[in-house]
Amino acid sequence: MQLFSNILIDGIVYGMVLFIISVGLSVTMGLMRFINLAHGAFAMAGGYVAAWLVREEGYPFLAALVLAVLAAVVLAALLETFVFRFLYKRTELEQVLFTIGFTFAAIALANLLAGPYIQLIPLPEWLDGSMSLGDRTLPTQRVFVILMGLVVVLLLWLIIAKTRFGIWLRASVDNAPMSSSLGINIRLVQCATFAFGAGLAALGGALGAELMPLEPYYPLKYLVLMLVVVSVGGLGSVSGTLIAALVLGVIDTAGRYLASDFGTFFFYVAMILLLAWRPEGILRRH
Amino acid sequence: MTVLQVEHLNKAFGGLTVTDDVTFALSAGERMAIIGPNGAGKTTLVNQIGGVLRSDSGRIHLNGVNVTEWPSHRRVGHGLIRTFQISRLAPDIPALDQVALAIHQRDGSIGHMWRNKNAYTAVIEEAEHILADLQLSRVARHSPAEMAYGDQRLVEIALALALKPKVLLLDEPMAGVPRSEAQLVLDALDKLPADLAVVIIEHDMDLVFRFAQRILVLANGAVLADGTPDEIRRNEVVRQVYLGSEAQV
Amino acid sequence: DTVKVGIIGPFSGPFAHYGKLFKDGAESYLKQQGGKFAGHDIEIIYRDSGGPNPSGVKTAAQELIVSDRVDYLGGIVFTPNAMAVAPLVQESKTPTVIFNAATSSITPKSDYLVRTSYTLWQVTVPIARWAHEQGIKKVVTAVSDYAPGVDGETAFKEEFTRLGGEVVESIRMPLNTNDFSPFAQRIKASGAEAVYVFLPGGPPSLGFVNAYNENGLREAGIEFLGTAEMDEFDLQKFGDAALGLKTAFHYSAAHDSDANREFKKAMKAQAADALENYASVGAYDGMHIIHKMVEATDGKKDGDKAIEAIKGYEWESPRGPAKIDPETRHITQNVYLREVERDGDILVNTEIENFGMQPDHGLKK
Amino acid sequence: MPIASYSLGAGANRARFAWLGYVLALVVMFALYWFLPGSLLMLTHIAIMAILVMSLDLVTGYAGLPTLGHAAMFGMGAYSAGLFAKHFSPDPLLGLLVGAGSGALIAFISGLFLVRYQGLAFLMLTIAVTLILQSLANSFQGITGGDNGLTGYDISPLLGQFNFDMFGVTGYWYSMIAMLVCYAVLRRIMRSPFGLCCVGIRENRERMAANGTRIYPHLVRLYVIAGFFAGVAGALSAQVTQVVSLDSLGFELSAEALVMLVLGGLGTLNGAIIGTTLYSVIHHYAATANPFHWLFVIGGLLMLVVFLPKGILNRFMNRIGRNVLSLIGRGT
Amino acid sequence: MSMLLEVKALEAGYGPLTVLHEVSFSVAPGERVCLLGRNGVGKSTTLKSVMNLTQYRAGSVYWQGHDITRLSTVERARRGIGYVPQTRDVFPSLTVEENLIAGLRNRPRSEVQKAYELFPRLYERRNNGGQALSGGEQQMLSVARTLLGEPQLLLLDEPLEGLAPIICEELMHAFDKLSREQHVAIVLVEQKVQEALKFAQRALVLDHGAVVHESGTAELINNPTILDRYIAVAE
Ligand SMILES: Nc1ncnc2c1ncn2[C@@H]1O[C@H](COP(=O)(O)OP(=O)(O)OP(=O)(O)O)[C@@H](O)[C@H]1O
Ligand SMILES: Nc1ncnc2c1ncn2[C@@H]1O[C@H](COP(=O)(O)OP(=O)(O)OP(=O)(O)O)[C@@H](O)[C@H]1O
Ligand SMILES: CC(C)C[C@H](N)C(=O)O
Ligand SMILES: [Mg+2]
Ligand SMILES: [Mg+2]
Repeated sequence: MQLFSNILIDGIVYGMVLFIISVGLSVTMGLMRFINLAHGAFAMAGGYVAAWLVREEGYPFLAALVLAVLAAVVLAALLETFVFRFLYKRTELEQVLFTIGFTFAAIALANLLAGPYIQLIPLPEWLDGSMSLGDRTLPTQRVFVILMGLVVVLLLWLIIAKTRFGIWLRASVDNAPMSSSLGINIRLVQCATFAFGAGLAALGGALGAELMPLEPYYPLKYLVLMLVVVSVGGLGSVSGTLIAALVLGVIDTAGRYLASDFGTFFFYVAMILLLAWRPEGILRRH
Repeated sequence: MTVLQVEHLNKAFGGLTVTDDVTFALSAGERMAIIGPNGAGKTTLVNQIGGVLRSDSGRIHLNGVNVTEWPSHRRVGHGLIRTFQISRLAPDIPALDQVALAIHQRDGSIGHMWRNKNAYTAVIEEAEHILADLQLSRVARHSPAEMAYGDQRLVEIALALALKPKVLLLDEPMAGVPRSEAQLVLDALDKLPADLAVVIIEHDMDLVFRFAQRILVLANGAVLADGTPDEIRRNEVVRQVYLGSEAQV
Repeated sequence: DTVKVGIIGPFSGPFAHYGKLFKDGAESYLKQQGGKFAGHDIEIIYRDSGGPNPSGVKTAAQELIVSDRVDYLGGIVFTPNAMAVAPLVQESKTPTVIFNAATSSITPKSDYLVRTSYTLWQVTVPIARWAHEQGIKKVVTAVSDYAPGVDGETAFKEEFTRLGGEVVESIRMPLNTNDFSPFAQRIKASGAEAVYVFLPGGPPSLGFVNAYNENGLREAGIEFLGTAEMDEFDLQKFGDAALGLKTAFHYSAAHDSDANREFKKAMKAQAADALENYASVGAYDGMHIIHKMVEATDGKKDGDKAIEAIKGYEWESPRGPAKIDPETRHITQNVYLREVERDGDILVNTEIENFGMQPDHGLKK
Repeated sequence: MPIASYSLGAGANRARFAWLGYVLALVVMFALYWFLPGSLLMLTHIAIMAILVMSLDLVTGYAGLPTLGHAAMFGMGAYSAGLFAKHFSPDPLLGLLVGAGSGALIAFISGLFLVRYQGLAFLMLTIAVTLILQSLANSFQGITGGDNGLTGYDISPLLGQFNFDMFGVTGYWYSMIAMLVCYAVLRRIMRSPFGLCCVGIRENRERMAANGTRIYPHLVRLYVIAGFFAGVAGALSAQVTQVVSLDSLGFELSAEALVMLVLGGLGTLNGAIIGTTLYSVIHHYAATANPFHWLFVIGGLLMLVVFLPKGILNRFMNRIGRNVLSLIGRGT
Repeated sequence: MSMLLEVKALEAGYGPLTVLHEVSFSVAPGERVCLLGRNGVGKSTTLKSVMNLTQYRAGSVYWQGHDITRLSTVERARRGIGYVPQTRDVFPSLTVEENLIAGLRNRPRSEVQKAYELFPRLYERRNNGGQALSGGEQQMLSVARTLLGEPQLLLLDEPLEGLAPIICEELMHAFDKLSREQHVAIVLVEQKVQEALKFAQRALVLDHGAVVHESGTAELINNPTILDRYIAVAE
């Protein structure tokens, strides 16, 4: 019983971290149908900025978090306007090629600017401790991540399903020329969405840094993990991404409790089964 | 001789009944049209007969064989060919190659791995012939992405013909084809073997009345009327739900 | 006449920090010697290996030997990479100094391989003995699931059970684990008094130590028995979480000796952010070995003579006294028990016990 | 990028001069051999990668199934060839066949499952397959050597004559000839009706299904062929370097192959070879010139290639294609 | 009278291909013009060019006397040009209602009722996904969606295609009303030549990407040579 509750607790906590670093990718890849393998680079940028602000400039944690997200949003908006938007019409594989190249450059840049070291984000006191859950403890930081995850879910759901912006966004993705012909400013919609996705990436990079430490190779190291979550969740499906992250988090954790010798075997078998069952995403019937 | 027999076919999407107990039979060589209001379930019926959609209940016989459970490729193999209301061509493969592919499929050489495809001169000649008949020679080496929509519609028909059907289901083949060219399609259909049964879905009543020996009218998924063009033209209900004042044509 | 030394290491990719450590270690030694060994100019040619990538590394080594005509090879972080160059080294008689790769089975692969790092057996056997001496009866091993980890696990189990202790559980943790809480919980539940760990540096070590603290293993009094985890490259990142953790290792930047102080001085002169740890000291000593070989051959390319010259060679390394074992060509050296302590602003590995000169127990079996 | 030009009729004439192209290719190989004796291993590596990338091209370029798990077949080929040499026979040609066979076998087994899927699902499943194989190879250390790699096997002289020497001369000719043969065979296969069928499936599955073509068996067949050639590449690599390690089953290798393929252009075998060469050569010289920051160069290259005006790259590629490879026959 | 739209010597096409050669025409406010011609002569291309969905080589486009040659598609739509493409281009991942909302731009959602009034069928299917509509339903949706943008000029590319005759009548009726009551100008491309000629006041005939004939519709009906040569009306 103790084991079971441990698996569940650790699994959900881990799953929430997975969610928060992946959901931005689901937005760009799913809603914009842009294969953005540079997602990790934006996450890294956000994390680095947060680390730098807290550590070197002495900003309070929350302020640094907000500023890091804003920095990523601005950076992404600029890059989208001058670079990325020209890729929307390209084939998926060209997008892959470009964003991988971009990621390489980002890695090299991080290495050049900050060295090959891990960047830590010192936690404020109110996040540093542990919370007691009966006979085991849980780091406060992860409780915070869970809360932030829930906020993100709610926010995204409102925007995508309920607002007109959501409709414009999906329309632009379905058929950009037609959307323009109806007077939808697809440039604005695309730029805003891309920047928003990058902002989410930055948030994930900064919040997830406890489990996925920031270092130059970050953008490639966790790419497959993010892709797994996003694909099992279904592209563009926020609730799907959440459920996929939680399910995979619990399964991975169970594997570590029960059969760690098999390494990532169970994680990938689980992913295969889930994808084979619902290739379009965990919430989508075919 | 009956080539296609459809019995008590049903289909619903969620709560919406789209095919409602449809029964009809088609004889060899018959030329039939299916008409009916938009959303009556014509395309759905074609999808069911072609095997793209599973029916909720009912039976389909092809040349006396029960094919209800067959996957669509098997039905195609037995001569049941359909076209699509909205073009489904490979956008970047030249028309000639697409027709050649259909012929390769028909004669079983599609899986050949060792001979150069250009060495199949008979196939290529046949493909060129089919395209020429539809006056498509000028775009034979173009890919659909760079063709006018009307030409794409004709290529679609060329593909169906290349498969040498026994039963041919054409879902609005003339949509997007100008009148002048529509005649080409009709001519091409005229040249088909006499024992080929053709079903055409079409909203252009001129073409329907020019082509069909028999008309099936669908409304709300059910058969509203089934008869000769003259009978249909005179049918008051059909006139009300579908034809409108055009019935004077 | 210049003597050319080819250094193969990961200068890009996820392990790029090793490359920098190699470079700083090697060049600081060279600078210290005024750029010359025994009067011969030395030219270092670097080649990027990326991660474990034997075929790429073999290509790189072949080009260094055939087209760059290097006299010596050095570097190499990963065991499979070392395995891949062994036949080439053998055939071309190129003396090659392994700065890092730590599997026992490497040096027997060619007569021209020398190693200035350590092996997992070498540092694990002493700590197993020490645990036994402390009266610890039950230990759980938790190692990263790859070759050095498995080596460490085997070494610990063999020695500890030989002495009559019990290894109650052996956990192998996948290399790409991000969340170590489950392992910490399992260790806690196993009822062991201590945990022997092996983790590669960087994220895994940080993650494991965090989990060790957050899940209350420290409070439960479960002793941490490590090897390379507290390496200076990551040490400051741990913060107070690392205080009191014990590791058995061959080098601590806090080692109190003149040789080490000189090493540190050379490193500071080399680069402001140069860092002394096992990899940079491996490179530094590796260059010292090459220096010896250049001296013995007077700058000529003579692999056999060079290797003969360093068999049994003894010197004072920054880590303490060191000797090249004439049979295995592996370094025999002191292994120390260290504990993490705070020294002013920074954390250091204070040597609290010297286990004395240790051979590679993996090969001496 | 405009894919496969299937202009009919034009090929017939050119086919007659195909042998000329192969002769030219041999001449180029001799020239490289004479003028770049220090780079033989790199060239060998390029030849092996080119085979892998051509094989990848079948799946991703021709059939339009993007995969990041192609290393599964490469690694299988490599491990089988290595184990075969270690435990059964050191003969290289036999080993090559064994490697190819096991590449095909694993492709068949996994392909039966994989090719039911498309797009992102397919991509992710291929990653999963290769990572599972990798984690199995890691678990069975006793057989595979785990991450110390599989070593300690010898390869007997090729045809009983040519020893695999340190300078890589035998390895060079062995791999180059293998690449040429693979190219010729693949080119032939992909210009057949079957090849056209695969392209049809890529372009519009519904269309092919409406023709009555069954997608699944064709894709399985294609996947097995690709597996066979990826296995050849793996076996060559195992024999030439005489070590097999876990990275031969890795995601990075798959990704690198994909990058090379996209660089050269999908759906043409020439593109696969050109992309491999371009990437490898630039990578090599960038990494040699600056082992610390070459990633900038590669990253920049990848970005630049996408943004180069289509015309320039195509013209450049076509020129290379025509001059060097195209006499063999244009873009299959 | 000032013109609503003026196209002057426009050359346009796709990629390297030039389809339109010096096409010039103009449309007055509230005017009804039809564009006729055989398959592939460039009718659709002409409409797309007015929307700036093709590449221009030369020439210019004026809207209410202002040069809009360089204005983007969005800007043109916002100034009052509405376009119903031949391929309908319903957004497949949006529901019927969302498709309509997309056409509203910033006006209140309640205005979608206008579309439902025009096509009650759409109301019945309002929660259907765009991809799950019958061909005719898609056509209705496409037309209704564009009308919700309240354009001053409506470009219709074969709007009757695939519609039941009775719906065709209703739709032509609606267009008629729109142009009479709201003074919306309409450019109609239609294969059903009779319908088109009945509806429009003026006809343009295209061949090989150039305007080869322009006249009042009544005049064209009486010109069998032109009809025969460029439009090939079978009857
Ligand atoms: N997958 C689906 N899910 C839900 N409803 C569907 C689906 N496919 C079709 N429908 C609905 O079923 C009805 C019948 O559609 P169908 O395409 O068969 O009509 P049709 O007679 O071909 O009409 P048209 O003449 O306009 O092409 C339509 O109202 C359509 O919206
Ligand atoms: N996207 C495109 N890319 C390249 N060429 C195109 C494209 N669309 C159309 N064309 C070419 O432009 C010419 C004109 O096409 P357009 O669609 O304007 O004809 P149309 O008069 O509308 O014909 P239809 O009556 O068949 O709709 C055709 O020759 C066609 O091949
Ligand atoms: C502990 C590490 C320095 C060991 C090294 N990664 C090897 O493969 O040997
Ligand atoms: Mg229909
Ligand atoms: Mg048109």
